[in-house]
Amino acid sequence: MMWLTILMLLPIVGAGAIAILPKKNEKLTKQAALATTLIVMATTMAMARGFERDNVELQYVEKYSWIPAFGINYALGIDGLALVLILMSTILAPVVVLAGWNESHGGRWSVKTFYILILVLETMMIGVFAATDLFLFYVIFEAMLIPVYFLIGGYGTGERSAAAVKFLIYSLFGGLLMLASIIALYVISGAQGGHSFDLTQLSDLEMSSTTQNLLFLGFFIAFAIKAPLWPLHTWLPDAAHSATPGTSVLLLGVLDKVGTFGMIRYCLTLFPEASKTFTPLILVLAVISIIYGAILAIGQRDLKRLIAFTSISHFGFITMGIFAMTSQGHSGATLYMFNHGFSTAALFLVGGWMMTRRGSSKIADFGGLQRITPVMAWMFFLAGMSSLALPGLSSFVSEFLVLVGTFTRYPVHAVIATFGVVLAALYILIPVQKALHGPTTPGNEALSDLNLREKIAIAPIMAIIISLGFYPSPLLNVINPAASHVIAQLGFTDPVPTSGGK
Amino acid sequence: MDVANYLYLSALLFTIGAVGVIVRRNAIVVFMCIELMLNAANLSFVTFSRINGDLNGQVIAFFTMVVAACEVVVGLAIIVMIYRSRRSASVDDASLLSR
Amino acid sequence: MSELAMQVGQSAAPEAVLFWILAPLTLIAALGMLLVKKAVHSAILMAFVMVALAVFYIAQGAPFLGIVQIVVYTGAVMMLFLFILMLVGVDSSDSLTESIRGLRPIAITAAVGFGGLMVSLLGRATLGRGAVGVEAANADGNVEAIAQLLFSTFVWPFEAVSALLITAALGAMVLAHHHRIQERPTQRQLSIDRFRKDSLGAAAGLPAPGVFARHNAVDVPALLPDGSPASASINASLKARGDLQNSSIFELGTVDTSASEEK
Amino acid sequence: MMTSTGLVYLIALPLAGAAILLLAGRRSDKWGHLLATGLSAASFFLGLYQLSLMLGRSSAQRPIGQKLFEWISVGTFKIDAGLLLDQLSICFVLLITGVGTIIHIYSIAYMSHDLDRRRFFAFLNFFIAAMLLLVLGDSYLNLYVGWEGVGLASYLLIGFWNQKPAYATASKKAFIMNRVGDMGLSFAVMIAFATMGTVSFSGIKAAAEQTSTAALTGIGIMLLIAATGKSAQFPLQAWLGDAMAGPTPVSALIHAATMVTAGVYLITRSNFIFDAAPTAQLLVVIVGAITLLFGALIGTAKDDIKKALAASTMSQIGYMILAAGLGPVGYAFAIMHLLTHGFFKAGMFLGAGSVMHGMNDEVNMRKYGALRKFMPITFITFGLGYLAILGVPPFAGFYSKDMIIETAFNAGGIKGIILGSVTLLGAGITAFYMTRVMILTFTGTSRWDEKAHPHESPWLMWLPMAILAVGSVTSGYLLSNGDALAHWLSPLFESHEEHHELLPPIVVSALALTLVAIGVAIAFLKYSRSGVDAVAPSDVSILTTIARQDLMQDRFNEVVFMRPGQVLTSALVKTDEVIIDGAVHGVARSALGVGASLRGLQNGFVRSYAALILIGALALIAAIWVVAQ
Amino acid sequence: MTFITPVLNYTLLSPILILLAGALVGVLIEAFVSKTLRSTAQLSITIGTLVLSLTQVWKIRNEESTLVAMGSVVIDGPAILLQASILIISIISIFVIADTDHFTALAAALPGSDEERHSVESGNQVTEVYPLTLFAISGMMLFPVATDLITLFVALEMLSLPLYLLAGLSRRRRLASQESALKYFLLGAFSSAFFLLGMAYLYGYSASVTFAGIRASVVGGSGNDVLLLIGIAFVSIGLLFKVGAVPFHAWSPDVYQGAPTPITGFMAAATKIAAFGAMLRIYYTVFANAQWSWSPALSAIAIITMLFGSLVAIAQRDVKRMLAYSSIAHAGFLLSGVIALNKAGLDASIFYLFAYGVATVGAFAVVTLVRDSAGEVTDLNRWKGLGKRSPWVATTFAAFLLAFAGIPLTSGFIGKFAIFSAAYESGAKAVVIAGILSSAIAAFFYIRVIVLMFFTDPVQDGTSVQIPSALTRITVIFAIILTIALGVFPAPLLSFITDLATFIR
Repeated sequence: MMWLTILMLLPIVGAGAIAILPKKNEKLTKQAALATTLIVMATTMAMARGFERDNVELQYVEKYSWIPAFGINYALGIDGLALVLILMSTILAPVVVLAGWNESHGGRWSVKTFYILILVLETMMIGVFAATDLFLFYVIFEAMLIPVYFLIGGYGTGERSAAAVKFLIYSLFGGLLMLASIIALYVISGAQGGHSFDLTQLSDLEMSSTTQNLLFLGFFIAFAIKAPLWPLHTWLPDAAHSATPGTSVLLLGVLDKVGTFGMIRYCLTLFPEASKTFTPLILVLAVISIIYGAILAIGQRDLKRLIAFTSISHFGFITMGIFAMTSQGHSGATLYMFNHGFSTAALFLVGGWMMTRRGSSKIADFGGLQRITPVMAWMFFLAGMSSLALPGLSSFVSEFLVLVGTFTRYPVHAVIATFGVVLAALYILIPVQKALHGPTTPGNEALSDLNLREKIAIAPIMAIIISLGFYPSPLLNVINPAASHVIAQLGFTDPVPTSGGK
Repeated sequence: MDVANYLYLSALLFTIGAVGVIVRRNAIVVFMCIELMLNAANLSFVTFSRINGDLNGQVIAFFTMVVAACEVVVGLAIIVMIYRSRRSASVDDASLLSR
Repeated sequence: MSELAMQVGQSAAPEAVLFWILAPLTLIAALGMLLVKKAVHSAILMAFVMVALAVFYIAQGAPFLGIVQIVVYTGAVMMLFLFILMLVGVDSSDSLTESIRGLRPIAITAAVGFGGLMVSLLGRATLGRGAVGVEAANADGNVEAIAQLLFSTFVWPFEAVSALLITAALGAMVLAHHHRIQERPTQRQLSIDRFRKDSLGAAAGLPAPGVFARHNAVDVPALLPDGSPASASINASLKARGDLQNSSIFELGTVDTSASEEK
Repeated sequence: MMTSTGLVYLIALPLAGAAILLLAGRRSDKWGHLLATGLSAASFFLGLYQLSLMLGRSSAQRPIGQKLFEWISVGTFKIDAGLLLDQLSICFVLLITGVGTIIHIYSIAYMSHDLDRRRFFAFLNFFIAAMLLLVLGDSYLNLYVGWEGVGLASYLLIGFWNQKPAYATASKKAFIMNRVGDMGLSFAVMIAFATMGTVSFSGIKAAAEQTSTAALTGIGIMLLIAATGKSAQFPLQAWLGDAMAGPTPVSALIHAATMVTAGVYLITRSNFIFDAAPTAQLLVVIVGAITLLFGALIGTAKDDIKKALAASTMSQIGYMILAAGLGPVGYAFAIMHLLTHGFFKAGMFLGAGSVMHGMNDEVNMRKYGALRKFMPITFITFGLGYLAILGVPPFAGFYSKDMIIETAFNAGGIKGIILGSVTLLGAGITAFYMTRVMILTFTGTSRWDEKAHPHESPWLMWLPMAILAVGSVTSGYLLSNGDALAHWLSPLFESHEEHHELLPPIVVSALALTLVAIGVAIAFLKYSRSGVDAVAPSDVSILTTIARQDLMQDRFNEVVFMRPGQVLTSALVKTDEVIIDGAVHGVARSALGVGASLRGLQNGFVRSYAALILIGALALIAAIWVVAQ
Repeated sequence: MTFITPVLNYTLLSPILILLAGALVGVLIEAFVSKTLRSTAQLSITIGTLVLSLTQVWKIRNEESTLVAMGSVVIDGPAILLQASILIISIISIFVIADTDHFTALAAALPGSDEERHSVESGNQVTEVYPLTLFAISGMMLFPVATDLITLFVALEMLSLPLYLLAGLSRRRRLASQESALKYFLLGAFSSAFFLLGMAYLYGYSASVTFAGIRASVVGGSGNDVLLLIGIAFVSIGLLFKVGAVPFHAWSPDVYQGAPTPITGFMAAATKIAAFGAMLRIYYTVFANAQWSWSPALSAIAIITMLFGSLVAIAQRDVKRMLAYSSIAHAGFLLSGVIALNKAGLDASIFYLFAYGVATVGAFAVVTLVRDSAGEVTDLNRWKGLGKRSPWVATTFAAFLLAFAGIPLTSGFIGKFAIFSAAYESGAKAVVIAGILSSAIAAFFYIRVIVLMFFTDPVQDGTSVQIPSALTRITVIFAIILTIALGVFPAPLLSFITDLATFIR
């Protein structure tokens, strides 16, 4: 059964249906969008049930010739890594739709357009993780930018068009670097037994180390822009600041994961040697990201920008975990991607509700919300706790795995990164104190608490955050084989306990 | 005499024509300079025809004349049109479109 | 190419004489084209260059081309140029001062560089074969040989050129042809119009253009006794085309009465 | 090890309470506090039941475990969600749930006027659950969950009245300083995993022998850092004073009896590491000794009754840490002091709460005075606690503290003498400041505001105080009678060689009592005789000023960490805008600039274009020619 | 001397002959058909001719011959593909040309005169546009299939002369239009003089006027190569001028802006195909063995062209000028296909030409729709908020821009990928890098326009979008569908091209 194709088609069908709905009936449009995303989510879960978790090969493989002239296939398939990310995306989609029920109103265009864009984006989100043909991946990787661009520019706030342009240009630039590398790979594959974009075939190519290094950089920079790694991060705060909360969730929660996903799936697999060569540099950048993102977050006065910078810090952790080349680091990074999706979603959505109600995103404009809107305040607090990786919440597991995994091979990096944990407490508690605690700031007296729809939207996220904190095994069991497979392919084994040199 | 001298002459005439296009402002004179360039090319054709010992070069030169005649018709029509609109045949005055 | 053993002309010393006399003149004429102020002088110099080239063609075994050059180029094309020059104003002259900053030095440098490079490159060229001469090819007569090529080998471009000619004709027509906007009035209608107008002033015929003014062009209106232009004196179609001179500059009041030779 | 299926309920009951109360919201306002108290009590009785089971087993069989599920398993990093109840943890379980339940009861009355009482009880329950997890976890990572959990609970409860900005700040400060300490625990776990491949207590205990001293020292130091954070030890002590912002029952439970003693638990629990890492152990002792004096000195200058008690707590935990740092000889005494301290300090805090309850939440002791008459029960229970902390025989403190002083003297050599002296001195200062508290609060003349109407607290409040007072009186004797606690715990620790005695016990006791007497006497002379101002005098010695400012600890943090941190932050924010983002914009701008200037080529003059073509032709020929050469 | 009866092979020539015949019929219509019927008659004749020619191309698609028209013309796979592309582009261009009043009512009338007003009022139209266009198309068809220098030159002029004329026929802003005609003409003639001189040197070098003869000399070598090198350089100038490569590009912004928009679109798309077609044939067959000499210089030109076009486009404020610079940049991209000099490069170039051509015609067709009372509005500032006023037009235009920018799922991306990978395969890495870099720069200004249309609030200045007539609508819809379809399912066309595109020599 063509699970993945069906999965990708469903949102498109939904978008088509919405397109023919009457423009006047906005409620129906929203309901249709919600229904579509729910169906997609259900289908994903149904698919996930059949996933053989100990099988490290790609599953649900589909392959059809697409552009034979270039050896391009429409090839899909997922391993544990991809499955987890697809699950995350499809769960987040209905949450975003439900949470941002009224986000589409302040936009330049109609409500219909908003949901069509969201659904098209969902298709691409699934596709980008499921693609096993490099060309197909690239196509979706780039095409994804367009709906996001319009979502930011069309429905955002403030300097939305400038932010959208910055986002697009940054991403396109990275994408074009990657294109250069892809072209080179294509040509090299042509010289070694026929043009191909098949991942497994490409990973067997012989390349000189210089070539490999250059091509690796092409890919890596693209991904480092996507998953903003210092110093390529400056688009993110602007984009997140201007986008609607729902868009931000999809942007930071899902799209940026394509960057870290790409690092694993493409950088490591295709260029094992170059990956090793650049690991020291990348780890330094990752550590800088962690600390830098955290410090910058502390220094922000705007809630959305703050959240964006926390994500930069978090992506530093993910990158570090990936390049630590240990199974703990790797699994941790993958789990981190999943968890970060939800904790950021929680922060953005609840933060978004706060901002919509208050009409401002400045932290200073809030104050004393815990008394006025206790539920909302609690949700924000919980989201914040998840962001600072409080043990017992899902992100702790992943963050700790990353740290432990890194420590066994790169203790210094891990130690410095751990300071980010303290900074995390600062960047969460400062806004918590300013926004939720203290006396009620004038203008906030009449804010309303979460309504039922919002509660329903946030509930699954919180449930996931808490339950995975205590019981991450279902995910880890899926992730572990894939992660160890990658590590093993690169020729790494986990460091054995050293007994401290005794 | 060295036949190549014709080639040198041709090249020099061509150069003079090219410079004329650049330095003269009257559109008609500019156009005449282009004609000069074409004629210079024709001289090369005829000379090469002699060097190569076939008449293809002469035929090309003949075609060039025909083509040049057509060009003259079109070109002069355009120049007259411009002149009527602007009361000026200076190519420098036709610089609305720039940057 | 000077090393080439193309000594075809050795036995034909007259050609050398011809060349060395005519070639410098040609170059001077060409240069003159650039330097003279008046366009019409340029045209004359151009005609000279063309004729000189025709002579070179004939000298190099291309009598047909030489004749065509004179007939078609010098005869027809140059006449066309001159005709247009007349239209534009035969006495119009260029100011030779350069108005685009920096262009002249650039042009001269480029020209010297270009010419120098071309000459030096040609000097290095060796063909690796001797100059054959067209005597063999012209054995049956130059015109016949060309005709052979033209109507056999090159028949396709020859036909294609016809498309070019049509294009040229069509183009010239598009740019120059004026449509009749109204129906041509009949003689009878004209007579009726003349007498049934508001006044009988026009009955005797319209005033001729420019008769009272110091200018006799048809595109300048006559001046009425009060010195104002008589618009009726201009042909309506000229007026419609906008080919009308501004008559006010010819008004009596503004005329510079000091007798000065008009150029 | 035996396994049990019941351990989880110890934690699950209070956790369920917290969850129910938080999720049910206002609907549970009416019965929430009762449910919470009930669940806490249930947990206590479950603990008692486990104790009874444990008593029925031979000492080797006593530890029992429960594996709940596989928590994290990646490669060799396998962590089960597992619980361990042994002789050490049962002490804590009973302390936590016992004192916890008592304080629940107390709070019913204490918080009865607070609109958010339900939330308060939810937090309390949550705290109990987290603290139980801390002491029951069978690996460092499980402990870590509880460790941060209690930190969170502490944060929530300190900031319970966070509408006051100062309180909110205090809670934040507590959390962040705790996090710094937690980082130490993270490092310890990481080093342990990297060197030994395991993080469970049993695993590390087994692997410790094969592990180098350096690694163990590293782990030990990191654990010490963790302990200093949670137990408010030097240098991470600064948060405890501010933590008094929380409601008084919280101070009693979390910041006196239980949570702050987690550091002692950690070090005791990690005995197998510290025993093999003398350097780390030495550091533990030093930290304990410094804090002991540090807290005591602060205590002498505080006018806020809760802060004075908090300083005292800090100091007393210093004793415990010091004892724990003395190795196998000291562990039992550390725990014993911990338990007795749990009773008397909690009792005193509740007493302080009772005073505040009667005095319109006034905390300044200079505005008290002569409360003895109005609050007799409070006075008596507080007084019993006072006697206990002073170490007057036969009250609880006498047994536990004297043991520590004695052991300190017996540590051997100069170390022993210094430590012994420090502990003795500490005891003296303790006597001084506690007497000061007593005098200022209960005796002398009244210095209240006119609005104050001091009255005794309701029975729901004094009853818990009474229970604790009983504990303050008896617990020392009970635990030390026949070295009961030491024997109980001894299977867990390496047996220690006979120590040589520097001073016979009786001499130590005598010395201690002498110093206590001196301390009491000075305080009596200074405060009872000469009377007290309602406003703190400002013409005091520089030492007093410094002591009032908590020995400059906040100033130090501000100058060394906060200000530079703020500067760094704003500098980086600027850097990000100007340099990093600026570079990006710069690239864009320069592209625009190049475009605009190249645009100038297109000047509209056809002759220029022709010139361009000619130049291009020249360049092209030249280029082709050059290439061809 | 015996006369050799010429054999023309009319079947293979028929696509061109049909066009010429159609053009002649068009001229006759001008003479004999009444004014009211003329435009209808011309349009139907023109479309009919083009379609007929296209079917003829389709019929002969599998035939190959070097000997057509006495060896003046070659018909092979690339020839078929290029001719078909030109015809398809032409057909959709004709719809826009035919649409409404893009052309002056009377070219001879002075701008602003009574006569002009009269002509406009009387509904006069310059229907000569159709035969002129047909002549231009036939020249374009001939240009890439010519195999001797004479035919090549004649074809060059055949395609150029009508375009010079057409450029000057705009209805509005006639002075600018006339000026563009003058510039185009003067510079075109100037460059064709270079072209002619280059031909002379090639003839001198090889003693042959046919491609085969010159190629034989290049392969075999005759004497030293000076004449060949000059010849290559000068012929390249003529070709590079036509495609608008830097530094021979200067005409294109001015002419693109001044010419009537439908003509600009037609010119930008079809001329590029014709010129690049000829270029491919010449470089791939005639000059192939002298690659060492021209490849570096051509690479340099390609790089400069890409970067220049992209950089200057950023600073433009007029839509048509911006598209002109964009087309310069695209010329640079296409040059990398020429430099590649391999089969993949040929396939890619042909695909790119077609895809780019379709999108270009579409884009210019959209430009014709944005108007105020005085005609087309090309000032970018007045395109603000177009997405609000007419979302479909703006979306379509955005899609074309994205195709130009090479965003995946548009034909532009496939084209870019194909052409760059071919260039990379041949070792022209610098060109590929520059191409990628300039794509990034180019993305900047395409996106800027999208921002203007969608994310900027409209200004109330009377700019509106004309409801597209059925004809323009056909063009735009066809172009957009093809642009997307070639981005998503390029396989059929690609394999068609791959199967067919091989030069015969």
